[in-house]
Amino acid sequence: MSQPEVLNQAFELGYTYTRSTGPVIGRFLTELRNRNIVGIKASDGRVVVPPMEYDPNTAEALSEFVEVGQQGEIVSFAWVKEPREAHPMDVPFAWAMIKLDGADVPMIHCVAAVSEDAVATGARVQAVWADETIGYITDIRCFELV
Amino acid sequence: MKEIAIVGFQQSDSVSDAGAVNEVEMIMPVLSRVFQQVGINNAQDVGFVCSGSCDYLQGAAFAFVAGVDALGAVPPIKESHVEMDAAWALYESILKIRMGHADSALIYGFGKSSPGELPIVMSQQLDPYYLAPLWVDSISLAALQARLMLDQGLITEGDMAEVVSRSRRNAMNNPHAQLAGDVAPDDVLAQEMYLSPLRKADICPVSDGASAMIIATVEKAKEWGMPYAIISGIDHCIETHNLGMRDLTDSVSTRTAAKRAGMDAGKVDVAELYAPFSHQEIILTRALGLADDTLINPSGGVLAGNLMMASGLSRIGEVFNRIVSGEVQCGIAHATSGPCLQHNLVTVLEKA
Amino acid sequence: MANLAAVVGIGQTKYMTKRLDVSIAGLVREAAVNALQDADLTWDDIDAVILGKAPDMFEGVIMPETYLTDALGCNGKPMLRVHTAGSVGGSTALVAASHVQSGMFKRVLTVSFEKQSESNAMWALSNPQPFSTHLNAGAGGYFAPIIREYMRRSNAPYDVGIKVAVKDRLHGARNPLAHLQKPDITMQEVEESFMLWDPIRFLEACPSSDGACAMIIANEELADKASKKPAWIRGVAMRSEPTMYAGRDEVNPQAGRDCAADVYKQAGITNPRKDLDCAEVYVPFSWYEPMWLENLGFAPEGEGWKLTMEGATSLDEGGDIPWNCSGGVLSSNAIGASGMIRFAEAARQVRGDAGDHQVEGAKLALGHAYGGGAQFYAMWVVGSEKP
Amino acid sequence: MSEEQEVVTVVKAPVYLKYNFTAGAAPARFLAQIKKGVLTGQRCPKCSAVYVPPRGSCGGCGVATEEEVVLSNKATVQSFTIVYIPIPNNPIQPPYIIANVVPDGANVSFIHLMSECVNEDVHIGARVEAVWKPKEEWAFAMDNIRYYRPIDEPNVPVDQIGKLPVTGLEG
Repeated sequence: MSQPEVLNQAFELGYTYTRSTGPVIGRFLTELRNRNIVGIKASDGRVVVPPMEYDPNTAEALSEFVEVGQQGEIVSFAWVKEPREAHPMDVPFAWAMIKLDGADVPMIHCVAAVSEDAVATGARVQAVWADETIGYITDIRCFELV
Repeated sequence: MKEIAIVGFQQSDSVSDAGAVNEVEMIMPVLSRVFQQVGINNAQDVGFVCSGSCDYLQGAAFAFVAGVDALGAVPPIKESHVEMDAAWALYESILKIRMGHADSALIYGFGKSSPGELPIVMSQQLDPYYLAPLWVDSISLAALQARLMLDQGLITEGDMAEVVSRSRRNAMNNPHAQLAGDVAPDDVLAQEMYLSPLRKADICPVSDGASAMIIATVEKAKEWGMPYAIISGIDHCIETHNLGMRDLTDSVSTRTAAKRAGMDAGKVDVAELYAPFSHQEIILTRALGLADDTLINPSGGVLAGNLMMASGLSRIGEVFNRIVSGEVQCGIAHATSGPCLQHNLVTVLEKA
Repeated sequence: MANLAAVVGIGQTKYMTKRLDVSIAGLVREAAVNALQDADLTWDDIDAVILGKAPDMFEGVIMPETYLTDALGCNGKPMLRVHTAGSVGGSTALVAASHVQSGMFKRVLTVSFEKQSESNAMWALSNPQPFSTHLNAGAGGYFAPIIREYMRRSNAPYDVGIKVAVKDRLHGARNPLAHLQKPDITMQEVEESFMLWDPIRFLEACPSSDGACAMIIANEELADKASKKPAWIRGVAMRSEPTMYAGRDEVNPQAGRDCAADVYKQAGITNPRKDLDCAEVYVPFSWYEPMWLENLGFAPEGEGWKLTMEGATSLDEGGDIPWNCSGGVLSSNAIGASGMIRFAEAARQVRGDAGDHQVEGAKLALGHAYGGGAQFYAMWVVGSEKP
Repeated sequence: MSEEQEVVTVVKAPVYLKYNFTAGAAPARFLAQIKKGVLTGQRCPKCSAVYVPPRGSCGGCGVATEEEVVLSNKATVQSFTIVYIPIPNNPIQPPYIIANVVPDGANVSFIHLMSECVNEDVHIGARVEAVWKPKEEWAFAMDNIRYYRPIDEPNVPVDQIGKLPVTGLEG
């Protein structure tokens, strides 16, 4: 019996998917491109950002858009001291659940900060826009502390 | 409704890198042990086979197809496959037995997570428009969840460290464990933060391996003459994908599943919970209303080794092992899938 | 003994190359809502959802059931995701049926989908793993040699596949949901179409489609009260065999034969050609019609092509056993859904609800799906009457 | 309408994941041999069938294949197709033949390229032999065998395909 050598090789599994958005996500991304943030009213009246297409509680299709603020409050955060290659930032940053002004449900995005100590639950943050907005979630480059 | 008996369970060691083994080579040794345990030859001797695996762990489409090569599926067999976790393959198998189309089933799960960057791979199970493009990894999401609990005073870092310490110590009696040792809570707290508020010890390791189970009707189990445990209830439940709309400090779907599975919190000698993060064990313990005298994760749980796609099945197997050894009378096992405990399955087991 | 179960609602999307107007959730949702409407039910009437899709890589969404929970009204309910190979739509229908047949559920929704336009399904999978020992020449590169071996064994004339390609497109022209609409297709057009993998021509292969299919399956009590005529499930079977083993018959795989024998036995079928009124069979390459006619026992070995050439499988020619009246996979191929579409179209026939592609008075129909290297099979027989 | 006012309907979502792939034990043994210019299979301890390329088990029996068997460079065409579309990332230009070939001594076929042949003359049962790349190009790869080409030997009867010993027709 021959001895198996351990054969290792790096490879990349990848594809650039073409995603059609449908009207709800499309509206949100269109607004992002225009540097606005909109949410959607759920059946119980709560404003959800980014807008969901379907209500989690009633399963109804949602359609009532509500413009929300570009500032909000950190509901929770996680401090990434060693960003991964795929992460949107290459220096230490925080992931946060952010409740935007006028929204009732927090969204998840990244927050730029100099150190973990600078971030806190309840801290105010503001959206920072990408230099060029294209209609993608990364049009919000990150949030920064106010 | 037909009573279901578990008659055999085997698992591989949890290892950080299984090296030069492909799917079939990973599965075969575990299958041959479980066949031996029950005294059968191969998958021909059971009525149904169902497995759980995820292509993206090793980065190959239809990786599970190779799994069929481990079964001895000539002549052809009744066979199916799920993602989620092999615990759901068990669920599918129970449906098959209860409808009378099988009297027994082999269930197995396998995962070779080491080739990829697992937390990043799992980011691609999130909403493909809002979250996946940000590459929010699974550890970061769990960290957000932990912070909510800490901020609300629902847990302390000490509570989390207690979970880790108990896992490491329990795992010393688990020959398959990847991480074990006499670790005190203070030792854990002395570690630096990794992804604050999580320390590395709060996070399950990345593991390669497989596990397998054989179930049967009680009549068939008696015919085989093997010691068995009864699955007296099994149910599962999923919650909204929107993490902001869930109470992340609780697991409503776990509670719902447990209720529908007929769990009686006062009658649980042992509970094996699929909690990939220390704080999630506390969430689950509370959601299930487990009493103080319930033995929780005596195997060390998945903090001692997490075979993605098999760990949920292994939780059930661990409870089975303790029941047939006579150590306990009854127990529950929990399995999970999705970010921050989105999808949960609860199995209630009893001594035959 | 399994509990009785029946299809009480069916919903599909229109199949087309690109559904650019909806998200993935929107596509899946559309089929589900159509099924609810067909059954005159609401989300609250559904006890569990069974979702079928494979592989994740076609859309690049891992375990899409987690993201699709809200679109499918599943928050707080059991959601089970089935992931078999090309047979996944069929397997999923069977798993959904087992929820009811086991007595554990009263009424469930099952959905399967494909949004191939998000990727290029055929080549999204073509990036080979390192150390791959197999040449990748696409699905046709795998199946064409098997078809060639069938042609050798059966001495079938070269134009059987051409005939099937025309027949299924003419069927498809009767079905407004079918992707390809080719009411004027001719044998000559197919024969002159580009050769891809000899003997498979372009028009002898299936298209790439976006689409979703959904069904609602209920127990006897609820099916008896259903607003429309139910399709009673009379038999369910699945079989798998390895991709490769010494002596494997790839042309007439044993797993397919065994699966058919199993489902026929449950449905009391002894002569499928005579006992069944029609069949929806997974035929992604035209030559698979004669091959499956034999594999499924509609014709003796080596003679399946004769049924095709006689017009026995053609609705337009008044055949006695029409196959793929919906146009089949050759007219619409939303891969992850294709198996379920076969199962649903069989149910439409026995519900008498198949529109212009209805087989007059159909009482018993076969739904069939296969996948992998023609190694995974799922089948059901549905009837207009309770067993 | 200016571009600014158009509604977003489609986005590009790059999903690229990196893996460090490790070949399984059976493929690794096979590849180590093919790197040396030797085509090997593995024999099932239960049914004696020889698999090439070995994947780690006998699919029929579900047991590990251990015994390594050196196979012949000669093989038989079990079936084939003439391909008229290009293989992505493969320099070979259509039309080309891919054939299911069974090396003498093995019991299953694998797909490989055929060349140095008149496409129309290729047939089931035809005898072929492996044409290897120059030794200095040998890697841990199946395509060390560049292609198979026809040889002047009698056709193999269909019921004998997949059953020839390693010694071929003479055996």
